[in-house]
Amino acid sequence: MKIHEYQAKELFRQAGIPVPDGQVCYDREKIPSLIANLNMPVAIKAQVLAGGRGKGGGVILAHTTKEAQAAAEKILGMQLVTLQTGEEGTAVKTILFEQGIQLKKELYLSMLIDREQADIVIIASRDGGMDIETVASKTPERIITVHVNPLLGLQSYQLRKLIFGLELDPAVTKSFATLVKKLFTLFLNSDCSLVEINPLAITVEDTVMALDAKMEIDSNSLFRHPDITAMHDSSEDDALEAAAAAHGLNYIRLGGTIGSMVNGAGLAMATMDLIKQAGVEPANFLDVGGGASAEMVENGFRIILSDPNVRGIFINIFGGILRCDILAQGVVTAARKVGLSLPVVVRMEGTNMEEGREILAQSGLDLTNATDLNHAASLLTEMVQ
Amino acid sequence: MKIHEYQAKELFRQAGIPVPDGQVCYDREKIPSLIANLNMPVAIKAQVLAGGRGKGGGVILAHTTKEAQAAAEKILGMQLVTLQTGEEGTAVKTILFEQGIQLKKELYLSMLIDREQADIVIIASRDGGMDIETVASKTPERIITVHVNPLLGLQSYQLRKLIFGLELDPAVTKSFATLVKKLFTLFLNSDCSLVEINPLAITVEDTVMALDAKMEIDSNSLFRHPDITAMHDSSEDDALEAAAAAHGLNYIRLGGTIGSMVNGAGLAMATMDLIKQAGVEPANFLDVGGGASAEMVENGFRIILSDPNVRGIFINIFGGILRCDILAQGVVTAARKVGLSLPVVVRMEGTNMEEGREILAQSGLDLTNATDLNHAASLLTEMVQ
Amino acid sequence: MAIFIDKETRVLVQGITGKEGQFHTRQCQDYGTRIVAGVTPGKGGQKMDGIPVFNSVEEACAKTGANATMIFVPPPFAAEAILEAVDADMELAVCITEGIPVLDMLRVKSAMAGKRTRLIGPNCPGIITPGACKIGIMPGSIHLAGGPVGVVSRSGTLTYEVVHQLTSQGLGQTTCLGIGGDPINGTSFIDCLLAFQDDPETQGVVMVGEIGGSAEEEAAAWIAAHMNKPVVGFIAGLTAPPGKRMGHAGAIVSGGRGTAAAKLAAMRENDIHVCENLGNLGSLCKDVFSAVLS
Amino acid sequence: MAIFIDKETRVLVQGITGKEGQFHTRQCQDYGTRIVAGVTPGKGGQKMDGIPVFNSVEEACAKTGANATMIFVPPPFAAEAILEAVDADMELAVCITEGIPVLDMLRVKSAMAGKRTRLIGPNCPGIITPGACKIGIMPGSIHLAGGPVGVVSRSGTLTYEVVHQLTSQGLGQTTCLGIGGDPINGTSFIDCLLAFQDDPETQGVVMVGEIGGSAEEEAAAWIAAHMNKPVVGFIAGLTAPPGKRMGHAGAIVSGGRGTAAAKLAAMRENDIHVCENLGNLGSLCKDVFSAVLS
Repeated sequence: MKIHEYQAKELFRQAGIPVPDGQVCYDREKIPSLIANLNMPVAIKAQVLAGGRGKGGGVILAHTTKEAQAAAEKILGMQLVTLQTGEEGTAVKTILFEQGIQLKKELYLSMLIDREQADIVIIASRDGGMDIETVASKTPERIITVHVNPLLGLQSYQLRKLIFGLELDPAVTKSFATLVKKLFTLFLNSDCSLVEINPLAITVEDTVMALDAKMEIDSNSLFRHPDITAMHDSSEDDALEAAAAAHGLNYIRLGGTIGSMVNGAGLAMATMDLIKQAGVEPANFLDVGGGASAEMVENGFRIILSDPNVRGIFINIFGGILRCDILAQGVVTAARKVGLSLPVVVRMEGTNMEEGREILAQSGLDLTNATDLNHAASLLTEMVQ
Repeated sequence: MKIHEYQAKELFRQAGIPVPDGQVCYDREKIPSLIANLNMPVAIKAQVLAGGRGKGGGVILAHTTKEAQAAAEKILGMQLVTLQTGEEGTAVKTILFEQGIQLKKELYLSMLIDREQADIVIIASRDGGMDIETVASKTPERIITVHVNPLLGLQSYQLRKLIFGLELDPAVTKSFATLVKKLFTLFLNSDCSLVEINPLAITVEDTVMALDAKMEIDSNSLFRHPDITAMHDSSEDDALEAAAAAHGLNYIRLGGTIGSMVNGAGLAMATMDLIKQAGVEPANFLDVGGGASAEMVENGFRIILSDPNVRGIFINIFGGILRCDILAQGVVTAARKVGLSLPVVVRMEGTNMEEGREILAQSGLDLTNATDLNHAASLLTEMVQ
Repeated sequence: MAIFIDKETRVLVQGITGKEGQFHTRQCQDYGTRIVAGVTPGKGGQKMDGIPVFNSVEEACAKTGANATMIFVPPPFAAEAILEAVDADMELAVCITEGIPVLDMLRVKSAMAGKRTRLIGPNCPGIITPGACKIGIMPGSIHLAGGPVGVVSRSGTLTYEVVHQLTSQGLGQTTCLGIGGDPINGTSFIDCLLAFQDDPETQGVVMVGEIGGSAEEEAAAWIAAHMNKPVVGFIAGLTAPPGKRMGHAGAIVSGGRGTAAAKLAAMRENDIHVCENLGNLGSLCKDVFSAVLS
Repeated sequence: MAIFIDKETRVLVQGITGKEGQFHTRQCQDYGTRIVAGVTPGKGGQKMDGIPVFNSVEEACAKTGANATMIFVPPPFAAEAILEAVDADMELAVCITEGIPVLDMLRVKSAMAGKRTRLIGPNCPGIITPGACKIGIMPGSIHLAGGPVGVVSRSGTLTYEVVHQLTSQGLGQTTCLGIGGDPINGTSFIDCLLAFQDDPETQGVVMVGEIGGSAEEEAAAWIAAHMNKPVVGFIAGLTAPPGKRMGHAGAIVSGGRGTAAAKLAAMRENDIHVCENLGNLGSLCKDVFSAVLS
């Protein structure tokens, strides 16, 4: 789960990590009174979860009150388009006014889970403010990585590797080391999957300060972080994905014309691939989970049908312990209940498959049985012709 | 390093571990005013580092103010003899008045380093107030042990093992689990080598409370615990051992007649054994360390000579990197400086051994060279005949 | 032979009295698995379908000789359940639980270094040696005992699909296991491939991967260097968009890494028989494995 | 042959610029040890007697190919120095430092599980393969190269005494090492015995123990079960009083456990040739080992 920069900075503040003074604003009316209390220069920053907001015009540095007013009015409420938002962009509902800082230098610092080494990796670079992927590919020798064992925690020799690697001025090392230690503690305590500070400023006073803050929290850990869970801003979520999540369904919209409903994430991905190989575009990923009850199937239908692009549906269920007759009955009931009018290809496998097929055939609905995956693929190809 | 019960209980209090209300008293004059503020019954407990004080009469439970006054006057200042003090006993300079507690049951709980498994072991028993060694040998099934990995820390299933094993009433489990967790944290944070609560009371309110508290701190860790270092009470230390320690020498008094001065702990122990095998009793263990400078030798002489039982001295130095001529010169100088009058057998090995022997022979002092250990042993046998 | 489990495996179920635990314990027992004990703290002394329930894994092992555990403990407590199994020196722990926090698994993984316990999962369907022992939630009936094919996968139902096609082609399985869909898991592809390589009954292996991480790439390199049995490979998620987590916590393409295309390329470069179309997997296996079988 | 170190061992010194580090680095170099690098944080780029000094072990290893380290870092930082060596995947770490807090060593020991680094010590004299490589503070000159005796001990100067007597008898040594006097250490007696058992050049072993713990008892049992080379055993501390720490942090008899008598009994029961009197150790070895040598 991503949180906004201003929220991450609030967590930074609580953890004792220096950030610039800032004020959040949701309301155009309040812009003048807020600005009246700020010293110039000030940065006005769109609070959106999508990355790349700087290039999209979502961050403006203002040197005068007038400039600040204009910038804030421009950004708050704008439809911000970045590389990650798609063409329609995302509405800016919150902005952050942040005190300008006099700095000597900008660094890059991040921490994330390394799944291959099963530890936490700290990445740092002298090239603050730049895209780290670019730095990594062009000047890999300027990237310093440190792998931290989660049980042992951060060790002094690891801090020294960062400090020597960044060629920090001795006057800054203590302030830097303190920040890294606090950030690492925050990473652990908040169950982060990513924390990124880019840029991390070295100020003219030889202290360090987080000018930006990006935080992603492991969704599996949210049960123990009610405070962070409450920070979730669903306004940038896809409406259908949010509705599916509310029903405990894993749904991702893909933009094609053939909806699919599958039990199990791996089989759901393979089903998307199969639809594509049949010459049509998958409309979605939808994993109804291991159980696939009649209620799940009904909710799945509703979600798929809410996507206006969908022209047909492929149900691919490997029943496993679930009996096919029960599943078929669920599909028929749900189809009637939602008033299904689109063609549906059903491929199911497992116990009582014959009885299940019989139920579908008898239903009078436009439900076609596929005998296997290849048969299903040819039915899908026909469906859209 | 051992600390007193009242000191351990102060650390318990700071760690949030329940202990009875208590008052420390060093001064007989203040006994009446202290007692005036206490509710009866009250326990009066001698604060000595030696174990076994209960059987030695160092703990009295008083039910009236009068009894308390009498008990306090009896204990404060007494020469307490226990199994661990030797016949002369130890002077009680501090007593603890402690509020009596209404209890349902007494448990035993301790934590210590397990050197074989390289972890921390928690030991618990339903038989509170009894000697744990006795319980372990007579009813081993009543001892519960849990091994805790120092990196992972205490896990819930380990707490459950203690709780189920002690057959605790469900009303007490939460209070007990909290105490164990806090005690474990204290163990780690204070670098304990042992923490023992015997008895651990279950009160009539179904809470737990540490009625006694024994703590030993790893001496190697004291550099990071100035507060605990300051708790050290040297009054029960052997005067010679304390003087040696002040000079960085490892000295332990053994009571025999032949003093020894050796470099290295293992060789020093083997030298004690050798003296015993030569038919005489070792007066001490003395390790002057790897360096064995003239100053160390001089201090060693002074310590050994302060023991009135000593009739002769055996210097056994395996020079290693130290040159024997340098060592011999140091011995001669030190012997003259301290006015040595006892016979000394010197066995030294290493570089420039011949020159060293020559220096000793020329010195005019009663210094006999031993050519090897067997020769040294026969010289020691002769020395006391 | 098979790998990791056989007829002699004595299975304990952690969380046996929960809804899922009860259901799947019965399914496994019906399949023939020797379920010898259950653990639910506080329910020690009770029985579940005649299976004795204990308060702790240590006690259950001591009294029943269990050497493997199947874990159905909810996410907040699952990591500790694994640690309890490790502490009790179990040979095998199969953790079905989905949704364990990543940091919990990092700690578990680190704590398991140097211990003898093998962890399969978490977030996995489990492991089955057809006809001998099933520790997991897969439907037993789709399997065909006796080998010669080993199956290893990051997925659940996709594995069933693969097994079903193998069985339909008359290709039996030695052992089938899902290593789990989480970013941090216990047993890796390579661990399984190594075991299959050493198992005389296994003549070929199907390896089913998906987007996210680089486990498939590492496995492919290992296969080229060490494996002399044919491997058929399949990767799910060619059409998955970047930056989106596809159901499994570990199934995500991020920063251009973990794509299906890269995994397929690694497989092809390392002489793995890549299955392009899931519908044909069974017949491809028939072709590939019949060469070594004849 | 010998064990753990040989002529090819490339040694790094952690804490090379300290007083002790400098002195013993020179001694080792004089003996013929290949000292290839030093580490002192903040002194990277300097040289000590022509030996390049680095800021980190990782860098030193990368640039010099060091595969063993000798640690002379003060107690408050020594545990971390070991962890740094482990993290850099060194083959061998020899920690001379005395006075490391026990909890630090517990953490180090736990963190080393499953890693390839072998730790010798802490609080030890080090290890020497006479004539080939010396990593430690023992006087090189007392040793006699070429075997056939291996020496393992918990002590420092007591080991020198033993080696001196062996050399006086014309008995050379394959490798001699002190495993350290602390309660928690890296390499155990059994680890060394196993290595000596597997070393064709070693024909017999001298094992020197002392009071405290039960490492000697465990080693004695292991010897009876696994060792087919003669072992001469010696235990220091028969006259040590209970409850007193005899110099070494680990040398203490407590609760009736760890006595010299118990250790000697365990040795006798397990066919170890016990040396009763240190003065006769050399001649006893001559008798015992000449049987296998002839």
